This record gives sequence, structure tokens and C-alpha cells, in this order.
Amino acid sequence: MARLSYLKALQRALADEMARDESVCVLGEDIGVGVNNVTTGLLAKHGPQRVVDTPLSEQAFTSFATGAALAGLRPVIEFQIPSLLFLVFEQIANQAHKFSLMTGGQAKVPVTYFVPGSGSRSGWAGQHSDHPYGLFAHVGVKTLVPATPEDAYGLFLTAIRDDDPVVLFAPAGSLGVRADVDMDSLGPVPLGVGRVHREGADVTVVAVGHLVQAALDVAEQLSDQISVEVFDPRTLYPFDWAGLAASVNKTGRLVVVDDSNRMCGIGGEILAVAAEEMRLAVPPKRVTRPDGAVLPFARELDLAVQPQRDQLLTAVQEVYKSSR
Amino acid sequence: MARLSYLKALQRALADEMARDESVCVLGEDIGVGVNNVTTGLLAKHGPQRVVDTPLSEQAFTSFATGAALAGLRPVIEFQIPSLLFLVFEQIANQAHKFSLMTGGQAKVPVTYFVPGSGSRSGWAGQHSDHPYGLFAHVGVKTLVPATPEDAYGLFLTAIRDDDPVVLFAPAGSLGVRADVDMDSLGPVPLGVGRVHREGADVTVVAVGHLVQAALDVAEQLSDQISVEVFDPRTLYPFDWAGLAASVNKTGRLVVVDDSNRMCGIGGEILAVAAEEMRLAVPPKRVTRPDGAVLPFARELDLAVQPQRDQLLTAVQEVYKSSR
Amino acid sequence: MDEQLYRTMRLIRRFEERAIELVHSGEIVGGIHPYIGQEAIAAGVCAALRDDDVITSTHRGHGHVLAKGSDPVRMLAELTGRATGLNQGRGGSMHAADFSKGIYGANGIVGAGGAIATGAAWAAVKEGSDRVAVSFFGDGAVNQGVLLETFNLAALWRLPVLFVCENNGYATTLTIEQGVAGSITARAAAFGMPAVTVDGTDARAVRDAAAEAVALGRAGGGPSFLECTAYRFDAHHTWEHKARVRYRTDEEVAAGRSRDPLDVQGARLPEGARAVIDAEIEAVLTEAVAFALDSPAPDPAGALDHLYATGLRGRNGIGLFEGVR
Amino acid sequence: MDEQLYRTMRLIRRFEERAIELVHSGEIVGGIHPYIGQEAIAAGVCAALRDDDVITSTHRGHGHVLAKGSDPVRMLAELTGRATGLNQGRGGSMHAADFSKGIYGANGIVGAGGAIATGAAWAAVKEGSDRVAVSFFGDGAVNQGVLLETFNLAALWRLPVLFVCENNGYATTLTIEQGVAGSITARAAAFGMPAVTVDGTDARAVRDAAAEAVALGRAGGGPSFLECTAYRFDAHHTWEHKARVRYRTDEEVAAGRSRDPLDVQGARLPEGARAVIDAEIEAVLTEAVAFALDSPAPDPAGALDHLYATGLRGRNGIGLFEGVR
Ligand SMILES: Cc1ncc(C[n+]2csc(CCOP(=O)(O)OP(=O)(O)O)c2C)c(N)n1
Ligand SMILES: Cc1ncc(C[n+]2csc(CCOP(=O)(O)OP(=O)(O)O)c2C)c(N)n1
Ligand SMILES: [Mg+2]
Ligand SMILES: [Mg+2]
Repeated sequence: MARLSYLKALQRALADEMARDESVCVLGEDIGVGVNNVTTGLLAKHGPQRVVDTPLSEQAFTSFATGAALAGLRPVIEFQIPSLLFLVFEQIANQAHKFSLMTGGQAKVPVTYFVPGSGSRSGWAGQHSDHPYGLFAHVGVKTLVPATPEDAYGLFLTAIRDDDPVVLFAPAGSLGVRADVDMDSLGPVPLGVGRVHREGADVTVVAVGHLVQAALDVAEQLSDQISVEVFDPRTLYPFDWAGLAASVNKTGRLVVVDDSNRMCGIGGEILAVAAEEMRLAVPPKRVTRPDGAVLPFARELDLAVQPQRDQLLTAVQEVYKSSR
Repeated sequence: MARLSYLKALQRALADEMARDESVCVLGEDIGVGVNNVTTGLLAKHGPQRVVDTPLSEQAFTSFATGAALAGLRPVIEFQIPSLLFLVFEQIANQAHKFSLMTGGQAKVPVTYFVPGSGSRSGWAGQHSDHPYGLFAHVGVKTLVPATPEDAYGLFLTAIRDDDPVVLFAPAGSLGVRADVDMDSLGPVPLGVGRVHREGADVTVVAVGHLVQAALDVAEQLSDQISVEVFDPRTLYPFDWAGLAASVNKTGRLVVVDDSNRMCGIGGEILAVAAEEMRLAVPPKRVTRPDGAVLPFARELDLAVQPQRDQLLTAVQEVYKSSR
Repeated sequence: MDEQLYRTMRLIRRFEERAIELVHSGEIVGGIHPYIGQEAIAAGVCAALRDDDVITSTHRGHGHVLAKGSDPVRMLAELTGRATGLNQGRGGSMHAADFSKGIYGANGIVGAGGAIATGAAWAAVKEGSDRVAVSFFGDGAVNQGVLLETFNLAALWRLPVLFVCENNGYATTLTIEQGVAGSITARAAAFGMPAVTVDGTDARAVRDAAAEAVALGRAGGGPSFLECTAYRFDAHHTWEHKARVRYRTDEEVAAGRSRDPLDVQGARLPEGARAVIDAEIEAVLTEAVAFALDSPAPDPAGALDHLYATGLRGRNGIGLFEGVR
Repeated sequence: MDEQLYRTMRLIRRFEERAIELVHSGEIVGGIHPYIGQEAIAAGVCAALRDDDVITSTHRGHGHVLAKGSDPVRMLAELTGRATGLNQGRGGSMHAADFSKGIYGANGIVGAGGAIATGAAWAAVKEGSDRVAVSFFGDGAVNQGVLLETFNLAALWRLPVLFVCENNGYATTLTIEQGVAGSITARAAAFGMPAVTVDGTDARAVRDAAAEAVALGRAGGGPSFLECTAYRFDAHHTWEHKARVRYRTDEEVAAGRSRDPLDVQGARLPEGARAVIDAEIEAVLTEAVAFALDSPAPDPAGALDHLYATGLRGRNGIGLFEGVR
């Protein structure tokens, strides 16, 4: 067993895939120097033909990667800021995502887009603190949000090996997470398979990304009163509906905690499917960012807009107590 | 009473606002000639300083409008294709939307973005047939989808007069809708106030945009067996949750029909809120586009991907029959 | 070579004319953007290419797809939305693609193909091949950010890509004067790539200029830019055939049409050769139309086939789960 | 004028130095992008502007905001996230704005300010005023599509906007050679606007060039482009103070720092004047720091105040409905 950090896991996954598969290359801003500590050492090892420092032309290099993928490569793109994905939304949702169907299956676009440090990095304010995973799930781009070092490693590997475009969000709040890991057991994690981090009988808490740790804390804190099951979907699209159903049909109670905007977010989707298809004993709840949230700069305000542990705790208690 | 088409209503709203308020101006592609029949006649009337034919530079002219709005104007932008909104997602979601909060209320950005002919226009295939209203609702940009000529007029007026950025989708399937309208009664329609098009006691059907007509047809078809209430939210964000609750708490049964992708769409949000806050007697349902849908070209395929009347009819029947 | 150029142009011209008939008869749904008047550009550029070179095309893409060697029969089946089409009826006019011929697709978004072609050119270089990529686009596209960004990437990394701007004087109804400050070639030149303008109604001139640029690219000399001037004879899109939109005077259209690229090239053929080629092409298109109309429509049950290359299936519109675990 | 230029530069320099101290002491959360070394650009350009002219700025925006006349006291309160800040603590370093001085904000997205400034310039023209707008950006921004598109709009519509590119040789760690094919000024010139390069460490030279461009704009002569060369003395962002990222040699940094724009301008002042100004500035900043640190943090209850100019309130994160009907 070795101590592995989430950030190191990402670094290692990319390094391993580049060593394993010649067709994998990585593009992005300041990746040669490796300012985000994911691409560290890759330039020296693989040279500028496979580790490409790009100008600030996100749209062009995103579709450039599409073209390279159509021609047989497996590009990985690092985006420095989550909102840069807004800038390339056309290139991902309208081009890369649509090639396969529109060409009647002639083409595939195996590109991985990843954001090391999504969500709030305190003090980065309104334009650098979004968590836009729901947007990609909505348009149908495979959307991954690993919460642990093992899953960061495994899902990054899977993303790179996948023949479709995949977006991977590595929440800022997860980068520092460490775990004792059996290095030999690291390997690809399948898409659409969630993970129960803690079993419980009373309430299912679905937590996304860095909020998995918060959910585990809350579960622990409540353990003498309420038996909380913590379900981590790991991939938001495709989503492990069967896995969720197994949990919710057992507990009958559901709370989702999700660090994205409330309206049309993943939290809403989860509640909707539970309402449609699962045996809910009482009304479910979700703890999210507010509708239309923009993160204000000042620390107190920034925190006030993100889902809080005490809100989750209260929601779990309320759902537990409520009855129809 | 006069016969008013939806398209004419949009045209009239824009013409009326431009005549009423000097600060309103309109930008877009081919709007001088008026290829989409909304800006018809405006260039001749107001000249090229207020009716601006733009080069194909959507990103620049969208933020150009932001700058003009910050300086006191009220620009309206016509987008020829729904997916052009993907191209300017950064400019709307990350710039225009965030100015007010980030500046601590110093600034406002009264820009209206509108798409005449959103959704499928049969035969326009994968990149021209999206219905991305859920994306804007998620980020918190005011999102309007009028279903009738009166609402097209009234909501367009409201959008232009609103001090925040507003996106208005005019579904391709609605442009030809006509209604007998008392012209004098035309006026602004408030945001966040839905409309019950048909009262009913058994099942609430929430229909978005052009699907309101489909829902009314289905309601009529089922009228001897099931009393269907047809609720049209008119504005997706802000959403009339109170109005919806009044309907659902009465019927206890809910079906949503929504021409956008299932995952993290407005349909999911509506079901989620109903599950959280309303008195649902039985599990709700939604009829939507599939997850990650890309509209294929061939007519049969294009239709197969859009929500169908018979699917809605079946869903209403199932919800009516089901019990816990 | 002159005959081959003419043959390609004639194929495009008659393909377009037959396609327009099929639009009017309702067999092609959604209409098309006719390429008539610009045939010398596709024909000339593609004459300088090999089968394994890559192109990206536009909303006005039929000419490029045909000139690059796609089967007109399967192409017409695509436009009519048949299962036998190039894209199995999934793409239609605006997304016709043929990867077996290096055709990375028409594209519904103006300016979108440039970066895709440039990425493909990069892949070719990494592979050690001397393949090149060509991106076709209109004069409207030179105002599109992603394309301008792409000029920089291509020049910076000296990639074997040829940017072909078909300047037909209009972006839908917007004139060049209304749309383009400075000049089109200056935009490319600003990034340090050779940029020239040729008469896009003269297929030979286009071919020669393209051949030079392609040779430069194959030799590792980096990207080039070619502006080809021409006049669009027909509507921006066939909806204009019904709608009354006026943005060009009758005189202007007549003048534009008076220099027909097919006549320019046709005049270079030996006596009688033109008629022979015309007859050949006529036969091809008669077959194409018959094949298309005889072909089956795709099965709606497969409406979302190929949505994911991996075969992933999401939920359908009424919520059935398929394939997820 | 020389004294005023120096005063502005000194204010920026000392503001930045104090701000860096506050980053290190944890009073400024999230760090800053220091402007040190580039002061002559903001000072020179803004010296050519009036209060009612508009500017848009960047992630490295403190210099512009101060030079355009914002109160350093409220600016520092903004950086420290106080309710008394320019933006009531909602914006911070990367979004500091002061509409009362025509400052349409720093911006977290590279290249985003250009189109905003150009739209403001258009509004000024429509209003019949002779106000101009200036957009500041870095050398990295000239590869950003939206900015290149904007050059076209500004030139096409002959709008009174001045594009100021601060070429400090790097976009974070990317050198100009790695990032820019062709030249920076050629990009602007391609759209038909005057484009010149000046020494951005010489405030007078910058002011003179800016004044000319501004006069042209006020007179209806359209946009201009000014490339100002300078060297960034400090880190791209203060995280570099802790992280070990090496992309510039010590020699290069030393050489860059050896031409200090404050010394260049300081040398132009009469004997003793520099010390007097320095003392003045010191007092201002002492006050600013004290004011900022004494100011209250914003009330978390108002975290989403101003989310909508209309006062609309959506639901909060636990689902309470506020204000909708
Ligand atoms: C980015 C983008 N903007 C707008 C449109 C709508 N549109 C389709 S074709 C066209 C005009 C294109 O003009 P040009 O590039 O000159 O090509 P041409 O049609 O003349 O061949 C427009 C505005 C689009 N498809 N994509
Ligand atoms: C569109 C965009 N891409 C990337 C970033 C991340 N980023 C912030 S500053 C910066 C470098 C900017 O370089 P330059 O424009 O030269 O300005 P400088 O930092 O040198 O002042 C980068 C890559 C961003 N904020 N916006
Ligand atoms: Mg054109
Ligand atoms: Mg720089």
C-alpha cells in the first residue's frame, strides 16, 4: 500500500497512458512547465510533438484535437479553468460529439478534455469557479467526476481509452485528497458504474466529486442516529441508474449534494429519475448551489454559495424524519 | 379580434419596442433583408445605426452588445441557428450574465438574444436542430419559450425591457401558430408566470413551446376519459413554481413534455421540484428527446428523436392509471 | 487534365441541377446550398490532391465532396435521406462525409472545418506521411474567430494545410464590403503564410495555385492560403426559390453568370470532347437519381445508431434504460 | 505631465507591492497578477483619456484601474474582499470595476474585453459624443478568436476604440515565439487599422502614441492598435512565489528588470520631485491598507445580491423560493 494523492493519480494516469499508447498526446496551456502539476515531466519524456504547449486559442485547439482524433490520434486537452469549456462548447457539443452519428458511424472522436481544479478555488471569483458538468451531461458528452485518487486514476485511463469525447472534471476540492492505495490494483474504472463508499439503511446520499468527502463526514457524524449510505456516481453521464436504484429502493430516502447550479442540474435529474422509477418513501431533497449562481469573490460570500455540510446534515435529518 | 401569427407577433413586438424606445437596436446576420421575417422593414424604418447587419462573428458581436448595453443601449440579437448559442456560451453565461453580481451592482446588461426557429426544422440535421434552453436555465440566464402569438409578443416585449440578459427561443414548430387576438390587449407578459391553457382535474401536463399545441390535442383526444390540465410555463427561468404547484396539488399527477435532451433538462427539473415540494399521488413521467440526442437528417429519424404525441398520450394514460 | 477538370465540373453542375429538382419535388427535405458557379474551385483544388489527402468542407459542400472523389450515387442517396447514402441518411447535404476518400465532412457551422483539417494535417506529419489537408470555406468564414485562431496554429507549427477561401462576394445577403475590413488575404498573410488570390472561375488557374501550395506543404514548408473569386449563380439556399429576398440586382446576377466556369474550361477541350463528357455525366446522374429514389429510407428504430462510437446507449425519450450496466 | 505620469506609475508600483504583501499575509485570498514592470503602459495610455472615456482591462488589471482614476483605497478594499470595495467585495482582483470612471472591469477571460470596449465605443458614437474606448490586453490575447473578430468589427464600423496590446513576452509561461506566428501588429493591420509598436517602458512614448490614436478616434477616424513592449518583473501570478515553475532564466529576468519604467520616467523629473511624489504615494497606500483592513467583510446573507439587475431572486441551494411570484 502506498499513499497516493488525487493530483498524483491524475499525473500518473496520463503518464502511464502516454507510455503505453503512442497515439496519446496532450495539448494545453502551460503544460510543458506543468503549472497544474498533471503534465509534469511529460515534455521532457515525450517531446514537443506529443506534449504541445498551445497558444491561447481554445476553440482552435479543441477542434484541432477533433481533427487529429478523426485521423487516428487520441488527444488529451488540459483546460486551465472550468469556464474555458464555455468557450469551446460549440467545438465539443456541436462538433466532436456529433461526428459519429452524423457520419453514420464513419468517424470517431476519442478526445479527452480535462479540468484540473474545477469548482471554487477560493478567491478566484466569478469567472473561474464554475462547475459546469451538468451542461455536458445534458448534451450527452460523457462526463466524469472522480472523487478519490483511485477513481481519478481509473477514470482518466478510461476516458483516454474511450472512443468518444469525454470530459473529466477534477474538482479543486478533491486535488488534495489522499488515500492508501494498492498500486498494483490501479486500473481502468468503467463508465456508468457508481460506488457505494459507505453502506447504510436509512437514507441514500448521492454526492458528486469533492462532496463525497463531505457526505462521508456527515454520515459519520450522524452515525449514532441515522444509517446513511453514500453513493458516488463517479460518472454523471452515463449514470449508474441501476446502482442508484439498488440503494434508493433499499433506503427509500434520497438526498443529493451537488456543487452546481440547482436549476436543470444533475441533482434535479437524480431526483427526477428517483421519482419516476424508484421506491421513494418520502420526498427527496437536494443541496446545491443556488439557481443561476455566480460565485462572489469575498471568501464569506464564496462559501455561502457553495453547498455546505450543515445543509446536507439538516437535509438528511429532515428526510429521515419526514413521512408522507 | 384579428388573426395574428406567432412570427408576425415577434415582428410586431420588435417593431413596437424599436418605435417606443430609441435605445433599442437590433444586430444579427441578414437582418437587413430580414431572412427570418422578424426584422422585416426595420432597416428601412430605422436605418443601419439601429439595425445592424453583422459579419459572421457571433462571439464578437455578442460581447459587443454587452458593451453597448453597459453603455446604456438595449441591444437585441437575432441568432439564425440555435447552435450559434453554443458558440457564444462564454459571452452570455460567463460575461453578460455575471456582470451585475461581479461588479457589485454597478452594471446591468439588458441584452435580448433570440432564435427564430429553434428545435427541428425538418431536414436541417444534426447541427441546426437543437433546443438548448436548458443550458441557459442551468446557468441562470432568463429563458423564455413562448408558445402562442400573444405570448410571443408579450414575452419578447418583456425581454427587451428587462434589465438583465434574456434568451428567447421561438420554436420552429410554433412560428406558424395563429390565434385570434384582441390587438389592444397585447402587452408585456411577466416573467415567472405560467399559463393554464386548459383546466383539468386528473393529470397536469406541462408542455414547453410548440409542444403546448401537442398537449392540447392530446388533452382533447383524451377528454372523454381523462381530464387533463395543460400548463405552459412560458418562461423556464424564472419558473412559475407556485403556479405549477397549484396545478399539481390539485391533480396529483404530472407529465412533462419537453423537446430537449432528457438528461439534466427542464423536464427533469420539473419532476424534481414536484417530487420535493408538491403533492404527487403517483410517480410522474416525462416525454423528451433521448439522452445526448443528435438529430439525424432523414425525416423518419429526425421525427423519431423528437417527443411524439402518442408517447405523450400513453404517458398521460399510464400516469392516470398508475397508483402507488 | 483539362478534360478531367471539365468532367468534375460538369458532374458538380449537373448534380446540383438534379438536386435542385429533387428539392422542388420534395425528395430532398430541408433544401440545399447550391454550388453552381463555383465548380472550378473544388475541381481545381482537388485535382491537386491525392486520395489520401484530407479535406473539410462547408454547408455548400457538394462540389468538394464530388471533386474529392466520392460516389455521386451514394451522395445523392445521402441528400435524399436514404439508408444507402454516404452517411446512411444521418447527415444529409450539410454533413455529407466520406472518410474513405479523406472527406472529413461538410459542416453546418461556418468556419468550423479549418481547425479540424489542421488537426488532421498534424496527425499526418506525426505519422511521417506527406499527406496534406485542405479546408474550404467562404468569405463569410474569415470573420469567424476559430478560423483566425487556426491560421495561427497552422503557421506556428508549419503544418501542411491549404486554406481555400471561396470568395463569392456574399455571406448569405451580406456583401464583402459590409463584412470584411481590410482584405481577405491580408488576414492569412498576417500570420506569415503565403496568401494569393486567383480567378476561381478558371479551373486551371486554381489547380496550378493549389498544386504549388500542396507541394510546399508536402515538402514541409507549412500552410498556404488561396482566395478564389467566383460568383454564386443560384440562391444562397434553395429556400430563396420560394421566399422573396432581394439583395442582388438582376443586372449583377446576369453579369456574374455571364462568365460560366464550365464554358471557360469547356473552351479548352478538343472539338467534340465536351459533348462526350456531358453525355457520360448525364448517364451517371440518371443512375444516381434512380438509385436514390429506389433506396429504402432508414429504419426509425435505429434513429440513434452511431450516437456513440462505443455503442453506448442512453435512455430514450420515454425513459427506458438501455445498455447502462 | 511628466510628474503626473510618474505619480501614476509610482502609485501602481507601490499598490502592487503592498498588495503582494497582503497576498503573502493571507489578507488577499486567491492571489493577484502583478503589473510591476508594465506601469508605463497604463499610465501613458490613460493620460491620453478623459474621465468619460471607457476602458476594459484584464486579469492583470490593477494598473489600468488605478491609472484611469479609481480610488486606490476602495480598490485595495476590493482586493481584500471588503464590503467597502469598489465592487463591494464581489469582484476581487480579476473583476475590479468602476463604472463612475468608465472602467468596465478587469476580466478573467483573456481577450474578452475587446468586444465589450468596442460595443461601448459604438454606443458613444450613437449618442453623438466623442468619447473613445480603450481595450487593454496581453500578447496572449492576440490568439483569441473573439478579439480577432472584434478587430474586424471595429475597423468595419470605424469605431473610436484603441486596442492596446501589452507585449511582455509571455502568456503565463508561453513565449511570444511559441505563441505568435507572424507579428502582433500585422494582425491588426490586416483589418486596415493603423498599428504601431512603442516602447512600453517609456510612459511619454506611450502617452504620445495613445494621444494620437485617441485624437483619430475622437475625430471619427476609426480604431487604432498600439503594441507596447515591456517586461513583467514579477510572477505571472503570485502562486509562482510558492510554486517552483521555471520558464525564465535569472539572467533574462535581471536584464528585464534593469530597465525600470519608473526610473525612465523618474529621470525626467526636476531634482527632488520624485521623492516628494514617493512620499505622497506612501501616505495614500498606508491609508489604503489601513482602510481595507479595518473595513467589514460583506454579509454572507447578501451573497447573491446583485445577481440580477432587476432584483430577481432564484431559489437558494436548499430550495427555498424567494421572490418568484
Ligand atoms: C458560425 C455560423 N454563423 C452563421 C451561420 C448561418 N449561415 C450559414 S451559411 C452563412 C453564410 C456563409 O457565407 P460564406 O462563408 O461566404 O459562404 P457561402 O454561403 O457564400 O458559400 C450563414 C450566415 C452558420 N451556419 N454558422
Ligand atoms: C481565454 C483564456 N484562456 C486561458 C486563460 C488562463 N490564463 C490567464 S492569464 C493567461 C496568460 C495571458 O497572457 P497575456 O495575454 O500575454 O497576458 P499577461 O498575463 O502576460 O499579462 C492565461 C493562459 C484565461 N484566463 N482565459
Ligand atoms: Mg460567400
Ligand atoms: Mg503577456
